[in-house]
Amino acid sequence: MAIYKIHLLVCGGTGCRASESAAVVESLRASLTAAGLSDEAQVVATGCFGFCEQGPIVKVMPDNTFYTGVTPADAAEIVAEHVLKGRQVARLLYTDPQHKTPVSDAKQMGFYRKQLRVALRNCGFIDPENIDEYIARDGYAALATVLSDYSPRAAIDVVKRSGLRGRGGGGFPTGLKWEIACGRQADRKYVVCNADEGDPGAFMDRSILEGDPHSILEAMMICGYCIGADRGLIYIRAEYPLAIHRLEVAIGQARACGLLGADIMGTGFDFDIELRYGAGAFVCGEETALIRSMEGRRGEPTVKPPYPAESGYRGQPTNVNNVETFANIPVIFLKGADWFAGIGSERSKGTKVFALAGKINNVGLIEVPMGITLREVIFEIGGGIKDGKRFKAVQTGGPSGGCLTEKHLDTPIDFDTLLAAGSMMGSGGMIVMDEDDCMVSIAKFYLEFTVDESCGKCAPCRIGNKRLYEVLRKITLGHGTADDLEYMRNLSTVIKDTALCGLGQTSPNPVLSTLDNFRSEYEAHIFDHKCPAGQCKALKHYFILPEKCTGCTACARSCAVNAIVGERRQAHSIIQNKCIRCGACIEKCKFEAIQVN
Amino acid sequence: MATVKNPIPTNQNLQSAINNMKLTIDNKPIDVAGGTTVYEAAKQAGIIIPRLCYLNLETLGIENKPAGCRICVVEIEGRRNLAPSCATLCADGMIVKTSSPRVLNARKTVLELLLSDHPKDCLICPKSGRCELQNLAVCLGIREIHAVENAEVSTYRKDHSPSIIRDMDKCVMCRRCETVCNTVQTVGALSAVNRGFMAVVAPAFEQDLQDSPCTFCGQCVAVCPTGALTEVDHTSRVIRALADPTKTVVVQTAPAVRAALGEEFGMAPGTLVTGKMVAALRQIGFDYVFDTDFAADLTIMEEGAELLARLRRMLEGDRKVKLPILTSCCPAWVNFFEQNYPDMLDVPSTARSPQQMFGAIAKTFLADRLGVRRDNLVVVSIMPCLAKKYECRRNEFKVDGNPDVDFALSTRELAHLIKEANIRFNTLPDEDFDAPMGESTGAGVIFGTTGGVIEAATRTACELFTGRQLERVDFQELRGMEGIRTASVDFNGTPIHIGIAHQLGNARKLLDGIRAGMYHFHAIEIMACPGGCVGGGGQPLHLGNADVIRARRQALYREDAQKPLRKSHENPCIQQLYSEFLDHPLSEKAHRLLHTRYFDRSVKIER
Amino acid sequence: MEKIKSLDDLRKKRQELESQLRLREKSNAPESLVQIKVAMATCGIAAGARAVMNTLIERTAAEALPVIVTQTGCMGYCHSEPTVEVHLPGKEAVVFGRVDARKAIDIIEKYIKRGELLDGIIPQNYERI
Amino acid sequence: MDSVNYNEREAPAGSSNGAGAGLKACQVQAIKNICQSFHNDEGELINILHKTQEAFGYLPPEVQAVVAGELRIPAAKVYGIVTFYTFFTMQPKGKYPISVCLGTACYVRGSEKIVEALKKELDIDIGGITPDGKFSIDSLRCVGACGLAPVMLIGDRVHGRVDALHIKDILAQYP
Repeated sequence: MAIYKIHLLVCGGTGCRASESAAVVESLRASLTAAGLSDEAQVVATGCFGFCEQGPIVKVMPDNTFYTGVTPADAAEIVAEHVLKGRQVARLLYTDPQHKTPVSDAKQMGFYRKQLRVALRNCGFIDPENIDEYIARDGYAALATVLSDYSPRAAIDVVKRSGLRGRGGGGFPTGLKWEIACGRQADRKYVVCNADEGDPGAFMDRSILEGDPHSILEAMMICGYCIGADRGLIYIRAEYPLAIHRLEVAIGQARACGLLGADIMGTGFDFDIELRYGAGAFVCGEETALIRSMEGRRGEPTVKPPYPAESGYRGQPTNVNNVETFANIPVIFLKGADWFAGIGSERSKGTKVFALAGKINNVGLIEVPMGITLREVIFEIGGGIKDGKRFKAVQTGGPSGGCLTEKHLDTPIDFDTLLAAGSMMGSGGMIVMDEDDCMVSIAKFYLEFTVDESCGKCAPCRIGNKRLYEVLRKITLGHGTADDLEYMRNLSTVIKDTALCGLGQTSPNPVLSTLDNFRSEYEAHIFDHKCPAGQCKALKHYFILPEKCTGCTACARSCAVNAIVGERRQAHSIIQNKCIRCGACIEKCKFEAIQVN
Repeated sequence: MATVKNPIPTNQNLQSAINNMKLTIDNKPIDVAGGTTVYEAAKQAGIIIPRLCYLNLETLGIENKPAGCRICVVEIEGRRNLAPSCATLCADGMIVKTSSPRVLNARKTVLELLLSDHPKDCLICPKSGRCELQNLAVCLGIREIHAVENAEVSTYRKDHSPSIIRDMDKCVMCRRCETVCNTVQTVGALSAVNRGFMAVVAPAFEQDLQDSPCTFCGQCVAVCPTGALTEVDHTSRVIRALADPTKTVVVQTAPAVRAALGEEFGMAPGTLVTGKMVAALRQIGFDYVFDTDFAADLTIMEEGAELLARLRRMLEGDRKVKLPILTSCCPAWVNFFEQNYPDMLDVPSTARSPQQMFGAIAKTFLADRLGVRRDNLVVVSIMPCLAKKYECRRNEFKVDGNPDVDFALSTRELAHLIKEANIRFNTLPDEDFDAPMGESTGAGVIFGTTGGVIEAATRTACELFTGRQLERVDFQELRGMEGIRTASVDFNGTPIHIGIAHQLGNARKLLDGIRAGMYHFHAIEIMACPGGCVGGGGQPLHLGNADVIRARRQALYREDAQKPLRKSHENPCIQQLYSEFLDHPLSEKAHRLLHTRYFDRSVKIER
Repeated sequence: MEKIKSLDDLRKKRQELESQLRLREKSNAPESLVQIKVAMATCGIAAGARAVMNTLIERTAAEALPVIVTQTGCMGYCHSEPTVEVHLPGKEAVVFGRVDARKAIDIIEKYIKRGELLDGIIPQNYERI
Repeated sequence: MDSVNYNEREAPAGSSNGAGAGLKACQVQAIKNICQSFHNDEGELINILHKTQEAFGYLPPEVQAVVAGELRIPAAKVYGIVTFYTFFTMQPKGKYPISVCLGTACYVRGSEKIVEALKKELDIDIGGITPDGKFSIDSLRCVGACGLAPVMLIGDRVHGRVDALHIKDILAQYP
């Protein structure tokens, strides 16, 4: 077996694949072969490095060189310079946005310095389509340990002691959940992995499945052993073709190795896993809706109790955990419950993966210890706000969460503190907003999402969210009234109090948190008919400064609705009720005579 | 853990589900059996919690509780959110508040939301006055709905079928119709479709009900809380016919109607109002008031003859004879087998239903006697059924486009007609049906209950088969409310196996059971509705109350017992009809007028 | 694919495969390892740096030493190529000049394993070209 | 009882009841094969619809009716599912289906402007298809390429960092 001196890790996640990383892999391999170096250097397509902003990423090991924005055409130079001569290709190195200096060692990048990769430990490190690499990294060793050294109860105890809480949003203690499912008597039980990640702007689960699918299979098997199940189902979004492919490959390899199927490793433990596809319904992330969807029905949630642990898939006890929760399980057994419990804050143990996006320099996937502050995440890992703008808010928890502001920047983030601040952990979306974002529009955006995704089963969510959305729309059009704020607050409270499932019960959070934190913005829309961020088109007013206008008529000619009038060589003016605020005139005016407010 | 306030039940409190438990509802201590919902517990404590979607279809053993309307929410101490009382089980030590300010505010806000997406045309809504949503709005004192400009109201195409009107603008997504159509009737015409704000219950591809597998049993209409599903109302057209001096208008009343009509006038379920009903119809202006029971006796003559013929061929060793014979009086059942069992169209009796036999005789024999031209004779039927509206429009039952039965009114429509005519129903004197088509036997009366048709047929067939007078007329073994009932009757040493099913779900089970070789029968009676016609889709709403249906059935058996004649073949008017007009059962004329054919109506999808 | 029939099978398989990833594992925490850098500029390659590097890698891998071998560009000691820089944890980096395969083994055996210095060290203040 | 010859009848095959009218025999057979590959299991309905849509491009009523017939479930139920999940469509898609991501990350980076530009350029609405059948526009929620926001998919190809001003040039790449 050849010992490679250099490993070229190329990100093969969806983000980088979208920017043609597959072609980069091919091109690197071709260049190596051409240079006669194919025995010395190995090209590995890995899972996501997290740094999606500047993909495709190529990381050169062992010297940790981090190349960003690599194109297939760059491959030859990387091989000729770096592989052959040991010289870094400076123009491809990541440049620190604050200091404007190239960073030669990935470990020195602000993006990675504060991160702690537990759930993502293998993402961007191993080839997810090669079970050997997983096994080489202690893969399936946790399963082996559990099967040989632990009783199901003892293994559940390890999970309980680790303090792991469900990463899907609610934060229910995982060990307790397993214990309840374990305690049920039934002919058949099921382990379900919830991979129906649907938050707009969140891709934690997808990255784990793409980068480290075996860890999920292993964790599901451990769970199956603990609760007495021999069947596992992964419910995955059909919009994730690459993750589906990687899972299929992983399941195939695990079966071929005898790590899935009957009598696993001669221990008498049987377990097998099937995939079930989602079909585009956010509500199916809710576990009762997910189970109905897996049964081939409309994904409408049902009242709990009964909980899935009592009566789940096909009426049998079912344990549902999300992808990231499962991804933590093998490490907990390898490194111990105490090690895991030593990370994080008092009541939120371990790490959390966030999808950092929005108006931030380093968009990407990050994993940080619980209890880190928003400031560290946004300004150190995220590299601050894009284009030097001012930070305004960060939205966590997706459509179920809320917007946090400057005053929350130094709050340590964990399940409980986020809830106390009027948001929630959710599955880990984190969208950063700057001064140009209108918070009323943001609330409207989330409500529009909820209205689209409501299943329609219960009245408060079906009709209530629609009405909330309509009031928000009314405000952004400048027709809001003082009553509307009062109405929205009551309606939001009632929806939270009465909706059937988690989707409805949390859907007003974006409204309530923006009402709490940005009330003045709402008031500006309602009373002053102004959008402070300048986003709400209906509240923009275009006008011409007569002292600057030369009467060139360029603007009037560009106006599609003839809203600009004026004689040649005389100051023009805009007829407000005709203006459709398209902005065409501003682009044509050479004298900066047209202003907006 | 601070964030987890709704604990997953542990084994301990699951254990307590079996035992009795004590809880407090609105400060009242109450003991309930394990497994009781908060809604039922409150009811036991005398507190009726307002509700909308929840419906306990006791008779059918099915509860509709999607917990979707959120009207019945209550506050339970220690829980983060309000809980739907219909779907929340009691737990020991639970402290419940059903009308705290928090609950009231939530309930009113949710109701206001429901109303904001509901048409406000109550004045002309067919459900006005008996609409559950309207009642709630009254009870909870909704006075205004927060105005949002351009607030969207969900609108759908109105669907007029011959029996049922679907006006889904008025749907509140209680899902009762969906439950009844799928779980109870297994018809599968309706499903929740779309999602979110546009979610609604509809047939596949939002096609018309008429093109769907709908059987028009009307059970969906019977459970709809609002005006979303209503019967096609023909009262105005009947009044117009009555007002037309050129028309002679005759009416026939189905047996089940007399056992339920009184309920619409405040009488106890099961009050027989035959005489008052006849008086009222006459007062409204019908020229002749006849009884469908007469036609029921005629049906027995034809169907009984068919059964006997098939039995005799079987006993003679004919292996091709179609057995079991299936009754064909129930039009929803006919629709059901035409839709679902197109391979078995030659199995059911070819005898028309009593309604249609009546119509055919009225427009021939009677019209002739009265000297009225066919198109000037208007035949109205009063039926406990909505499928009858469809049945009377079938082409097989028309001559030159003129239907044998012009209008089929439901029991509810008749009650309305009586009220419209300002008749004080409760104090009317009893009157008798007109002759000759008003004369009937007890056998005709029990057509209105499950098991009744087959009992009537057995009385006649047994006597004709054995040639001996029956020792007992009451066949208790054929009476009961089980979904599927089986019995054997001794025909002079030959055991005749009989199967009885009511509700189409049970009919499906029975037929599939036969196919699987589980059952072997000579004759099967099937009625689409719970309890038979007494629980029909056109009856006063029973809302799943088994006692109401039981009382109506008992009333019919009571009337049967009181009748001087109890076997169809003893009806002198029937005997006269054969001797003067039809010759004998299964004659060529009888075939033409009293029998029918069935068609493959399995759903076809055309582009 | 070969079946893993027992817990032992898995353990064995892991041991076999571990070396495949050792390079990546090591580069995750280079501070705690002996870091060897081979100058692989044109002059180095011309002077036989590639053979030196191969020897270093094969030898350390075979003995599973906590060593990480990387290549680097020209260190400026063109007169002494091939040059190899060795950085023991907690010590100053040392550069050896005119390294050949035999000397590479000496470096491993003497300097890395036992901490003994050997000939050919290029002083830090030595003139670079 | 041997005279009850009714029992000797075979149950009709689910789709013999006329469902599938308007489809070619081979198309009906293709749907049946898909259903059979999932053992005609009602619980696999969503997987079956995925495969069927993959084969047909969309799920018109006659296709749904055949699936319903094969699985022996009401067509209304199949329709209820098709209309619940946004992934399923009853409308044919264009030769080059365009999907614009309207996830949060793309939204805050201006994906709405892209939708507007596309609508204007192609003169169709979201969910629509151009008269020549070349392009159709849809929106979707997050393909997970948030680093490239705003993102638009044309077929399988991801276009990242899309600028509304360049829509015309991008569309021109598709013959």
